[in-house]
Amino acid sequence: MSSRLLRLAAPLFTLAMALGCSGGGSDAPAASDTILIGEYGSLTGKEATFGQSTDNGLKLALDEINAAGGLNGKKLEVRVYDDQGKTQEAGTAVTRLIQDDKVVAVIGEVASSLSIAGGRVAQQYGVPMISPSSTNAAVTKIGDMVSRVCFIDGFQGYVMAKFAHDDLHATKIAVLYDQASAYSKGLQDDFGREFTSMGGTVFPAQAYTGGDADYSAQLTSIRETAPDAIYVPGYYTDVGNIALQARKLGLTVPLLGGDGWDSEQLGKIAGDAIEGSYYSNHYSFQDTRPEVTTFVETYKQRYNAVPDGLAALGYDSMRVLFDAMKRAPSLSGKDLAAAIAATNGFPGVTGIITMDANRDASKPAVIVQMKGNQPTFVTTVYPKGQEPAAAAPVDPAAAPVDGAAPAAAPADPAAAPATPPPATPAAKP
Amino acid sequence: MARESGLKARAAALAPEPMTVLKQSVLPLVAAFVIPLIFHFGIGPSVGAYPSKVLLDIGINVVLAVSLNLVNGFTGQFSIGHAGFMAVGGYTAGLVTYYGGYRIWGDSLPHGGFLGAGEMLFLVATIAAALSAAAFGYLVGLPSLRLRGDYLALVTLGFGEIVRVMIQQTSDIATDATEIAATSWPSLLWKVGGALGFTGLPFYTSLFWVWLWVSLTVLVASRLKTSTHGRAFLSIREDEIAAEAMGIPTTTIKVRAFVMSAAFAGVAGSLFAHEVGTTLNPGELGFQKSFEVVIMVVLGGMGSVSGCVLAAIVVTVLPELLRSVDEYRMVAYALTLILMMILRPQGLFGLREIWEIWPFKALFRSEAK
Amino acid sequence: MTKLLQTLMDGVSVGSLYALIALGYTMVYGILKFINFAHSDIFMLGAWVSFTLATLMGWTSDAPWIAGPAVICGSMLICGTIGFVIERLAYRPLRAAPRINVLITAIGVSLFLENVGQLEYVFGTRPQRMPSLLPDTVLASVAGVSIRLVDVLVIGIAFSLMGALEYLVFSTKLGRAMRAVSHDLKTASLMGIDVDRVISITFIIGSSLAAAAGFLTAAKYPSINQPAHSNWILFGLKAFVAAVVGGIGNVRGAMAGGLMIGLVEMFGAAFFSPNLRDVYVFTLLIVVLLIKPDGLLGRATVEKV
Amino acid sequence: MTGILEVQGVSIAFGGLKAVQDFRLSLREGGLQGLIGPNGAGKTTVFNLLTGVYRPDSGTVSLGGHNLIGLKPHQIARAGMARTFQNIRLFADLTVLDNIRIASHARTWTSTLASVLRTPGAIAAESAITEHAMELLDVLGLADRAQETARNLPYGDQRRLEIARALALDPEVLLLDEPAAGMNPQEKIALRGLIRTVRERFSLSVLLIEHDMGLVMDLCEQITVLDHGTVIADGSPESVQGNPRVIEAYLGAPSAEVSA
Amino acid sequence: MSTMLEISGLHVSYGAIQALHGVDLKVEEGQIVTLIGSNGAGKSTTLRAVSGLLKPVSGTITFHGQRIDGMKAHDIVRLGISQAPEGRGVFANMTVAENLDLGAYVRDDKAGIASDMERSLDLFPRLRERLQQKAGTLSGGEQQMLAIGRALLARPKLLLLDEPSLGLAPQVVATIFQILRDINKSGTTILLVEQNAHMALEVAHRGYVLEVGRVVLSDDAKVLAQSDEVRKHYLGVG
Repeated sequence: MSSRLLRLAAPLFTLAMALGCSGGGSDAPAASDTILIGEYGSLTGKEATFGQSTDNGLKLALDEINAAGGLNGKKLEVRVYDDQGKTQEAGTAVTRLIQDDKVVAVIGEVASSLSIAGGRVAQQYGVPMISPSSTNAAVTKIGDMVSRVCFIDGFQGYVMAKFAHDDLHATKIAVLYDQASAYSKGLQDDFGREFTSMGGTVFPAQAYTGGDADYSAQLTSIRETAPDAIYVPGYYTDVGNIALQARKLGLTVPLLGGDGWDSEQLGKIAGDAIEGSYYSNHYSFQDTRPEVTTFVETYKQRYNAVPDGLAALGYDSMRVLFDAMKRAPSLSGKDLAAAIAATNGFPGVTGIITMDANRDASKPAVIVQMKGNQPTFVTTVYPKGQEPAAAAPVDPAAAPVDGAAPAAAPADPAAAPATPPPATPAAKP
Repeated sequence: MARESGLKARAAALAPEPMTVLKQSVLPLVAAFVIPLIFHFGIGPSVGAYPSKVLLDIGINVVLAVSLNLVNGFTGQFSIGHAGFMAVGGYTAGLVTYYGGYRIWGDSLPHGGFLGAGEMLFLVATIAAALSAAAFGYLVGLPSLRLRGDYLALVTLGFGEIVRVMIQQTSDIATDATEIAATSWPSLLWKVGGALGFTGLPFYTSLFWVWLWVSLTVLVASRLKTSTHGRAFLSIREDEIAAEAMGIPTTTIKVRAFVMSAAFAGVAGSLFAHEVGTTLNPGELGFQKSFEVVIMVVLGGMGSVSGCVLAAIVVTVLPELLRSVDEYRMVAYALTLILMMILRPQGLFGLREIWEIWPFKALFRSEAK
Repeated sequence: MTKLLQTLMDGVSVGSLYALIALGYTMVYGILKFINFAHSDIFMLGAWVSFTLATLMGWTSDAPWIAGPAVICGSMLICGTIGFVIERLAYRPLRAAPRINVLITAIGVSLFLENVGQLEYVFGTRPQRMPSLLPDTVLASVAGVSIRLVDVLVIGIAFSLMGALEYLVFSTKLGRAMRAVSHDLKTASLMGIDVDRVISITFIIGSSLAAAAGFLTAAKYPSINQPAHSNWILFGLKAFVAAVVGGIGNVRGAMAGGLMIGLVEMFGAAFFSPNLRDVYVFTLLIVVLLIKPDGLLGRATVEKV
Repeated sequence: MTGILEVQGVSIAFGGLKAVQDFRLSLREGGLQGLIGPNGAGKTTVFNLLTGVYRPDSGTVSLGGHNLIGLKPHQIARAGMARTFQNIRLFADLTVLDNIRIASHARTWTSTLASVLRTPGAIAAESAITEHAMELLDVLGLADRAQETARNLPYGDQRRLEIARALALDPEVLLLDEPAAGMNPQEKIALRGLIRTVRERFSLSVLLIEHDMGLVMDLCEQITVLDHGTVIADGSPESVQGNPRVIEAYLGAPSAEVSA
Repeated sequence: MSTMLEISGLHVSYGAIQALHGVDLKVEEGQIVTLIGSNGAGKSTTLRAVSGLLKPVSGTITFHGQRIDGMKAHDIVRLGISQAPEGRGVFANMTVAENLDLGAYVRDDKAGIASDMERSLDLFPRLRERLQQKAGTLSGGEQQMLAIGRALLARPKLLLLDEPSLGLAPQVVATIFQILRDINKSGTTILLVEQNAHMALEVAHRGYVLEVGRVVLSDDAKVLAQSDEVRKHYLGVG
């Protein structure tokens, strides 16, 4: 018996050695003329669409960086592993990237639980990780190696609460969130807290599970409360059906959402049903800042699609990383992480990125409104206490909108691009 | 009323030699502790972190597969809710190490080194995980007294889904030491993170602990299989009616199989929860995870302990090896599965063990009786 | 009152979709005695094939009236063929193998369909909008509940298909053959029934019903999830629960079970908590099985000693 | 006189069909009794009633004076009644040895924990079980097949293995359901000797269902004849053989209607 | 008179267990041939092999000179061999009428089916009264009648019957055997498996005695009926 166990253990040992060796071989070329960066994401599985958008944006940035000569003549290379949306796979992928491929930094994930799984590995091995789009506060609390180029749920909840209160003059808001998504739950909590503190009423939240097709029970309950607006902090994959069913049930008030709405598909899917609804986002593709226009242009050329927020964040995370690599005294984990944390005023597509003490990107958010199936820029909301002296004027056509008549604003896509003012603050402190 | 069978008297005359006891009983137990030490201090450091991580994943999957084999392979019942027990165990253990850690040390970081105070807490947590999962195993095992085959499967699947949805309903974890100290245990039970998962659990899962539990699970399963109790399990799988007629209390044994299987799934849950690079979250412990374990058992051969071990290794390593083909790897995996079922329906080993099969028989000859 | 009526209507319309899918499960189980996990994926394919057909034909907006019938028929035809091929290639070689093997094969087929469907040049990973091929006008308004044509059509088509199946199974020669095969394969073959052919036909019918359910689901909920979304499987599993609750192998039981699951889910969500939908369904399953292990309309089977 | 197995007024109906009606039987301690009757007469149903697979609608069954009604099959087995099955029910994927050792489980006393820990007691118990099993295999002439998978045994060996397995329960009463079915004449002769030996050696009482009349008439001291679920004759082989009702039940009445 | 069915050297196994060890038998057109023997002798196995439910390991089965071993069961029915299986095998959840219809599954001639249906119902008037009843609710004898009636609806050239007397009361058995004789007279060849040797040999033209998968005796039925060996075999007398 005992020797059986031992004999079974022997092949395992061999296997482990084999894995070790196969990994060991692959980093040899990277050491010489290229710098290897790791990426992990959900390229398959139910959240594949998010992982793929991020990957597209990241690859675009990578090619631009390499076309411009790379880092001191060394080309950058990204090695990407799929995690299927599973934390165990994410942990393994990051371990492999760091320990086997010897990447200098890791970029990933969208879903917060996956960023936490990977982030804790990165922290353990002292390799910096940038999450492009995980907005849950817990992500960067892992430690000094982990940062992100997006704002956090708390801020986004505040942004939409403020917009609903100040601009929409809403007083009673219903909430419908995805209970299977930490992101959605987080936004729901933060929005509720902020909006209540502003004196508004938030009805008890209704929940769904991501992927559900039928929302009629929740929407029927919501209809009974006659809210001024409905906050739906979920992913666009679900929001389409929610909007369509809400309208069928006679709920005409605007829907409000977060960056999870941002996709070209939302307008295609929800059409008229989403017309006039608002969501907060990292950027607007109609922004006239040069960073944005070039990005949108090249992205369209390459992928034949309008980049969504995740693509923009993927793009920005790569560029923030590269920026830090240029500034860092060395590419050691410690130096690079410090350089990333010191990012200040970086002109990203998704706004001017400055890392705060928690290594969360502190930057304004935009509010966009769905008009003619396109997200149309409405206003910029700054973090508390960072409002520029002269806040950008609010587009008179889009706001204020009364909850009772949401679709009153004419939806003329041709007129839309001209209206948005630059999101860039005139002067940066 | 039955007459004296004479087995007892016979046994009295057959008291084993001390050497036999040493060889059959003590040495394997010693090996069960030595092997994890070898993994921890020998193999782990020499192969590096990534293979070590894969070895951790393999170990956890081995515990899952071998334990499910107790129900699906040995007893011939059909459970596809193993992830549910894993979740129950993982969350129980997490509660102990996380909030326990806060109560004891004021934080949730790992404390003490190898076999230090923290790891002892982890041991307690893992045992608690086994017990709570076993309790659920008993609850789910009860319907098996009335249900057969696919109905039982569906009930276990339903159980797993119910567990998953209930965990989603829980609220955020508490992260503040003073708040935690002030909160009663019953209300802490509900603060396990909901959909985000139970984040921030200390990383106690090491090669030592994983392979210790692998050794123990394999030891228990293989000793069971070669003992009168395990044969009672097998008899139910073979022919329930004949088993009853031979005096096997089939209902009791089925429940026992469920309880034992769930307990080890709970252990696997605890190991999973405290592993570097995982987050214990409900989304991941749904029916897909259960299917994955069932696949390991069927691939390895229903009832074959070593087959399950091998299948768990293959199923864990294969996707890693296929990483280069990314989006096609699951397609390839699915095709492999279908072809395997058609071409080798009994799994790798059927009911037999690796050392009972021809090319390996010679290798293990010294063990043959 | 409004809420009650609204919930009732939602329950019936979701329930009729469950019932359509449950029929495929129950027919296959009745004959081959295994849970065809891949059936959920045929349901998924039904929706995606419908979407693809409509897009290929350019029926994205202002589709002619023929578009709806054409797409549903096309989708049923294609998915029926896929069902046929799956049975032929993956299940038939395992006719004599233990059922667990067939079950694992079914899981394999399910994984295969999902992951192939997810490939960029097949269906991709983004959700898509199903063009509205069924007219969506408000027919009437009863106590604040608007009755929409699309819902009426969904329920109507589902029930007509179930009616057609009921007729087929109980009033035609083929149906008699199907019932004979589900009673006993060998005796059926002694009647001169080509058992393999009947099984093929069963798969074709079951798969086309699932395809119809896929189309109707997409018509009712136009944002269709990407192929590998676990919700497809979950929806299918709940349909299987419906089949079991109704009494597996029983066509009428599947319909009754489907409606029951739909109503329980919707009433639970509307009047108790929407968070626990799946819990209601699986709790109902456990309760029904413990009280009546063969389902509500099922027959007890006694093992011969 | 009361026998080791006493059955009185046992009846059972399946969905209105009266399968067994008012069945009675008294098996003397150490006796060898036959239960015969044409196919479908309800003989196997009687075995299922005695072993607790079915619960009778009415009647009493007692073994050594203890009531068996309401006990589960495994309890009845432990109480001392072992059986074989008409359509062989071996643990087909297990070895011959394991088939027998499983039946000894009912007589073992070690706990699961002791088994897993492999305590000296558990090791001794396992040795005892194995030794006992090997002895039985020896008696049944299967010792050299101990490590073979039961499924791969020839038919006659499978039948004998079933008997060996039943003996491993250390029963007081052994119920044999058509042990000679499918055996060739030589095997049948051997079986005849075997049943006698086994009865002596393990001091058993045997109740035997068998179609081979030669075997039954030769072996049994007492025969009960069942037709359509009721006892139509009961007595010594000679009296049963001469009973016209039995001949009719068996060979069918050479009636006038048919020859017409 | 020509040979309708010829079996030679038939070996059949269930897994490791060999059930038939080289069975040879012939059925002449127009006859009733009976196959008798004790339980487990291989009678039913022989019928199942003829019907195509079992695939022989070796040996041949020819029907009107055509090899049918290895053919699919449903194709064999189309050739004109139908079987009333052991245990009747009625479809319990279907009505008597539906069961009978299934018997005619291979046929398309509506008129022919209707007249054969009448014929079956004339043979078994009890079935006529119960046409709309579920077959599972019939008594054993009625189920046997249904099984035979159903097999007849295929208008077989060769009818295979597996223990039609099983578990039936003597009067019912007598009725059924009388009907078998009628069926045979109207031109259907019958291969009858029976345990009720007396009865079987009384109606049959020829008989085969099977023992442990082998034919041990075969002769004219009348000769066998008088044979001491058969008597000994069945009652253990003499």
